Amino acid sequence: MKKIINNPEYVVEEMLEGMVRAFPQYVRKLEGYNVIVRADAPVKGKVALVSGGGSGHEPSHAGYVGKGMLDAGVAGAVFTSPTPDQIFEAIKAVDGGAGVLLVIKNYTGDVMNFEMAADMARAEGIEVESVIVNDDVAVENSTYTVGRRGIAGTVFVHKIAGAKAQAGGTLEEVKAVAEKVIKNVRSMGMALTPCIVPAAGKPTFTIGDDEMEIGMGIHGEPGTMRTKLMKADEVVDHLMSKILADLPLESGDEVAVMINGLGGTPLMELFIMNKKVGQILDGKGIKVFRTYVGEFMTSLEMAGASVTLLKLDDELKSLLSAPADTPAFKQL
Amino acid sequence: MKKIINNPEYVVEEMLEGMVRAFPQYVRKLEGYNVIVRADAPVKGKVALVSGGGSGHEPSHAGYVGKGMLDAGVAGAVFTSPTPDQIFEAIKAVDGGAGVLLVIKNYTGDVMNFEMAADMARAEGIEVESVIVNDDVAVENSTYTVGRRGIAGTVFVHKIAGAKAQAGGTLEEVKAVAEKVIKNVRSMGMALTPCIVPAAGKPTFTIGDDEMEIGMGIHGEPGTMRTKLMKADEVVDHLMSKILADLPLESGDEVAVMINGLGGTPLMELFIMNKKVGQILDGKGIKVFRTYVGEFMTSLEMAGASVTLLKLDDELKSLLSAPADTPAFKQL
Amino acid sequence: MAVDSIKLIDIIKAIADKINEKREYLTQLDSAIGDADHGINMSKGFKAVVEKITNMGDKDCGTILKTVGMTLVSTVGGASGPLYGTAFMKAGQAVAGKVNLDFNDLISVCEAALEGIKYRGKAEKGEKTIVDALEPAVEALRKHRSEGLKTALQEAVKAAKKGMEYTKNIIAKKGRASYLGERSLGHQDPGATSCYIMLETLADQLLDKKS
Amino acid sequence: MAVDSIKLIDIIKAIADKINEKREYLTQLDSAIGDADHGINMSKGFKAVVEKITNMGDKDCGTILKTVGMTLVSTVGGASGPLYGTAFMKAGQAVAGKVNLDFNDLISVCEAALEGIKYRGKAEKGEKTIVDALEPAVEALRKHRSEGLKTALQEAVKAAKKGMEYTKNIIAKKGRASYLGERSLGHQDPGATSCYIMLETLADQLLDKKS
Ligand SMILES: Nc1ncnc2c1ncn2[C@@H]1O[C@H](COP(=O)(O)OP(=O)(O)O)[C@@H](O)[C@H]1O
Ligand SMILES: Nc1ncnc2c1ncn2[C@@H]1O[C@H](COP(=O)(O)OP(=O)(O)O)[C@@H](O)[C@H]1O
Ligand SMILES: [Mg+2]
Ligand SMILES: [Mg+2]
Ligand SMILES: [Mg+2]
Ligand SMILES: [Mg+2]
Repeated sequence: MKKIINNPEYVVEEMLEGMVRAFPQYVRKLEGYNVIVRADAPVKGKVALVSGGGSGHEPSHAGYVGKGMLDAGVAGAVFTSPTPDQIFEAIKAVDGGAGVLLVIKNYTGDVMNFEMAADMARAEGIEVESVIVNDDVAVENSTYTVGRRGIAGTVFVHKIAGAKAQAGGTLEEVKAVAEKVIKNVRSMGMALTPCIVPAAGKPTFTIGDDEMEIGMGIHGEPGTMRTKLMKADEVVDHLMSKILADLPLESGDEVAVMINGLGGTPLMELFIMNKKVGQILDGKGIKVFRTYVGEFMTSLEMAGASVTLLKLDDELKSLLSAPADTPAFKQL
Repeated sequence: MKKIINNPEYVVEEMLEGMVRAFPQYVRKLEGYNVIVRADAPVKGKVALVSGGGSGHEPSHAGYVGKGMLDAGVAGAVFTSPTPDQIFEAIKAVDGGAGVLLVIKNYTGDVMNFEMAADMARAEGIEVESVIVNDDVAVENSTYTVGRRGIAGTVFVHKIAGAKAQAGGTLEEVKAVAEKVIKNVRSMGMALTPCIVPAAGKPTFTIGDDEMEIGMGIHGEPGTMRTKLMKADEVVDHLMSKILADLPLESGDEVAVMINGLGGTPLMELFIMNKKVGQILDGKGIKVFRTYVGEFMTSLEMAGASVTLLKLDDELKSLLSAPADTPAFKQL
Repeated sequence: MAVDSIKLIDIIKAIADKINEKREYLTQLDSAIGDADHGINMSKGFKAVVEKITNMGDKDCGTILKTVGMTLVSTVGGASGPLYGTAFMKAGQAVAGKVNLDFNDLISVCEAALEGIKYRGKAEKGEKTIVDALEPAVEALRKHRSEGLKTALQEAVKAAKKGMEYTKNIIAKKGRASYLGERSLGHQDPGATSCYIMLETLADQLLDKKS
Repeated sequence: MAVDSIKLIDIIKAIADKINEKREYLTQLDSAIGDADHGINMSKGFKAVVEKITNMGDKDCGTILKTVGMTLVSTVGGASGPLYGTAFMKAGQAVAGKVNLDFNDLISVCEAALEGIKYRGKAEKGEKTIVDALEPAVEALRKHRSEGLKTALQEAVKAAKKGMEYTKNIIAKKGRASYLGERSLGHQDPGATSCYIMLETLADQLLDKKS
């Protein structure tokens, strides 16, 4: 295992210390908890946003704590949902009296832990609502299962609901716009290599030198299909066809695009993917309102990427364009 | 070779198209040249900054084109300096009448190609100055050789000289502050894995599963020493001792810190490195004014990182803190 | 039968030992259809539980069970933390204040645990989860209640085992394994397995030592 | 001797062929002490050169050489592009307007090329660069000028070869190899090698065909 770490047991703690040292103007850590909150938390009268999940997805989620996005990011062990007590502390620390919205990625563990924390907070009289992000079209949707996973599209929920909260929206309004984003966002990913959970010390799966995995999650779970290496254009064609089959878009519609690197893929390749995404959208008369290219929701050092499309209306456009100032997401 | 690309011959062109598609509000491409300029170039009356070099270091340099940083980024073939005609076109496109500063990384090829372009521009009556960045302390400095390489510290030159130009500084003033940054900035890097130049199709060097390379450049050149894998803290100790031996810092001094990922290293590990950097500086009474953690000057998908320290005075602090708005570097 | 607080603590310690013994096995089951951490998660949780309850011999059984639940919830994370955590917390509520548990209390404890898991996880039988082991066990306890502790417990363990084995033949509809769809067929569910292990240990503790 | 534009183009094409033939060899030399691209760079550049000059038979020799230089500069990049590019541009200036080159012109061309390389690269002899092959060659041309074309050229090629081989014994002080310090010892410089190859081809073209 080739990693720049000290002790695999303490990677999360050391990472959070390094993060707080890097960005004291943005964030602080709750003593005794793996919770990062806005340096100025709680913000009086503002709806607070709390998100989180297993670690290993950096800059998600603590990197998005700051003005116009999250109020707290809760960091579980690598690829493991944080426990309710951690989430509960986060809720208490950021509640500014206007209520708290939990942004949860749709994994059984995450959902249960966040819901328990919500119950604990409600028992103390804090108003708490939650939304569940499930943008990954690689997983068949069905009312009989737990449904799709939440992946990179979550960052659009943070951005847009965060902007609404920053603008003074009520808890109900912030939740409503978060749900609008969830309804309109779709993602799908692929990977060239696995990643290594530090505590495990070995790759999450094995894959041939000439193979790739399509429909990857962000926890090293196997994808939905394994194929021979494809060219960038073919990969994007495949991901986009799955996304477009699920997200009804017509000529004249506007979207936001996110090309998200999973950790080990250089920016060069993400831009090459974006070229093809743009060409496909051009061909369908769909307008690109804004594009984000970079690492937003990673899977440790996994080589691979996901494509996310968010269908926009005027409200989403204006909230997406609002300023944000966090360690990992800045917009002027 | 596992890469999300189409044709290794056209990676630079496709990347630039993907970039311009992503950020039309920031940048445009000069037709027929691998040159990215500010969307609003030339900015009348402002000193223009031009940088560039081989591709494969993304987001350097085109990612820093925008308000408060560069006016143009010139992209050579992967790891190969761009040719003078490309640089010359960049100079012509961004000259707003107040002169142009070239920010060159200290490689023989880069220096010669940029100087030839400067000569061509001067012959057309454009005022051109240049500075040469040489922050890599891994390479012994000597007046008898070409001296040190330029690596991640270059981004501080872009930021600070860019802020000076944005604030209306004259060519002489912008050049002077760029040289002040160069005098006060030091970096050193290490790598866990090599990278693969797309056109070559094979790794730039081979390295054992239990080895790391210290003093790496950013072109897959071998480093100054190869060792067994070390813990993050030991690695940082080593890099910092080399940097601090060369950059005279005293208790009470202030620095900016950059922890730069080389492409394949996850943010988690960069934060773990920053923890140790902060501890070392604390121990010496050196104050951290600002920290940047992320991928700023990469080497394709190489796993590894560099540490950069910039000694600050009041002028550098205020210029470093100035807003910037570019695809890859935003500051509010 | 009468289980006092000291005995209850011993039983929980025995469960912790067994879970730790089966750490690799449970993780291996999870690697086939999940994320290869169920054994790690459970043994981490029960290690913390043992530390917490060792000196609680002076507390009532309800408090001890509640402490087990809260400790699991706050140390395990993932899916099994809230599920087993809720199960133990509900179990504790069911026998709140009691310093001795009789056979009927035992049945209440198991019923409450099942209720907790179903409340938290919203799973029904047949979805390849903990419920597939626990619900048949509770049903057996109820059905054989009149035949006494020994028979009832033995039938419960048998039923849990059958349920656990049946999970090989069904597609996961809940939890991480559900992302695999058909590919989850043929693999035994790790959560149903850990549940069976706990019930088996409980029966061993109560029957061997004939308390 | 008299080299007209057609002949000059033939010579340059012969150089291009030779460089392309030695592509792997030059790259391999560069991989030991540089970044493994010298052969790739040079053959890419000369391929473009051949395309540019093939139909320039009606232009004067100065213009042709200048075109070679400008083409190298604008296609090669890296260090060798500006170096060889400047060399050919300076060479073109030295014989501007001439439609025929005599022996003295040839010497001027080589002198100008050396001057161009030294101006651009600021290297002196002994720093493990192109200069180590080219400067001895120019010195030999001057020294043996009175002995006529054949002798002078043969001596120049010999001197270039000696200089190229000498680069194995010295530490690089210029270019990418200088980062290696002592580790550059024992390796022959790729630039000095490509320079020797060009001079040797020039001599072959002029002497074999006795023009
Ligand atoms: N909704 C649910 N109801 C009951 N049990 C569940 C549910 N979801 C998951 N499980 C159980 O949890 C087990 C996995 O636990 P574990 O591996 O510790 O958590 P995670 O899936 O978060 O990694 C599964 O084998 C399954 O038995
Ligand atoms: N300053 C210099 N003067 C003369 N020749 C030089 C100088 N710097 C480098 N060279 C030559 O350039 C050669 C390397 O060329 P090449 O590999 O094409 O460029 P790069 O080093 O940019 O990859 C070296 O072998 C050396 O002979
Ligand atoms: Mg898990
Ligand atoms: Mg090169
Ligand atoms: Mg699991
Ligand atoms: Mg080279």
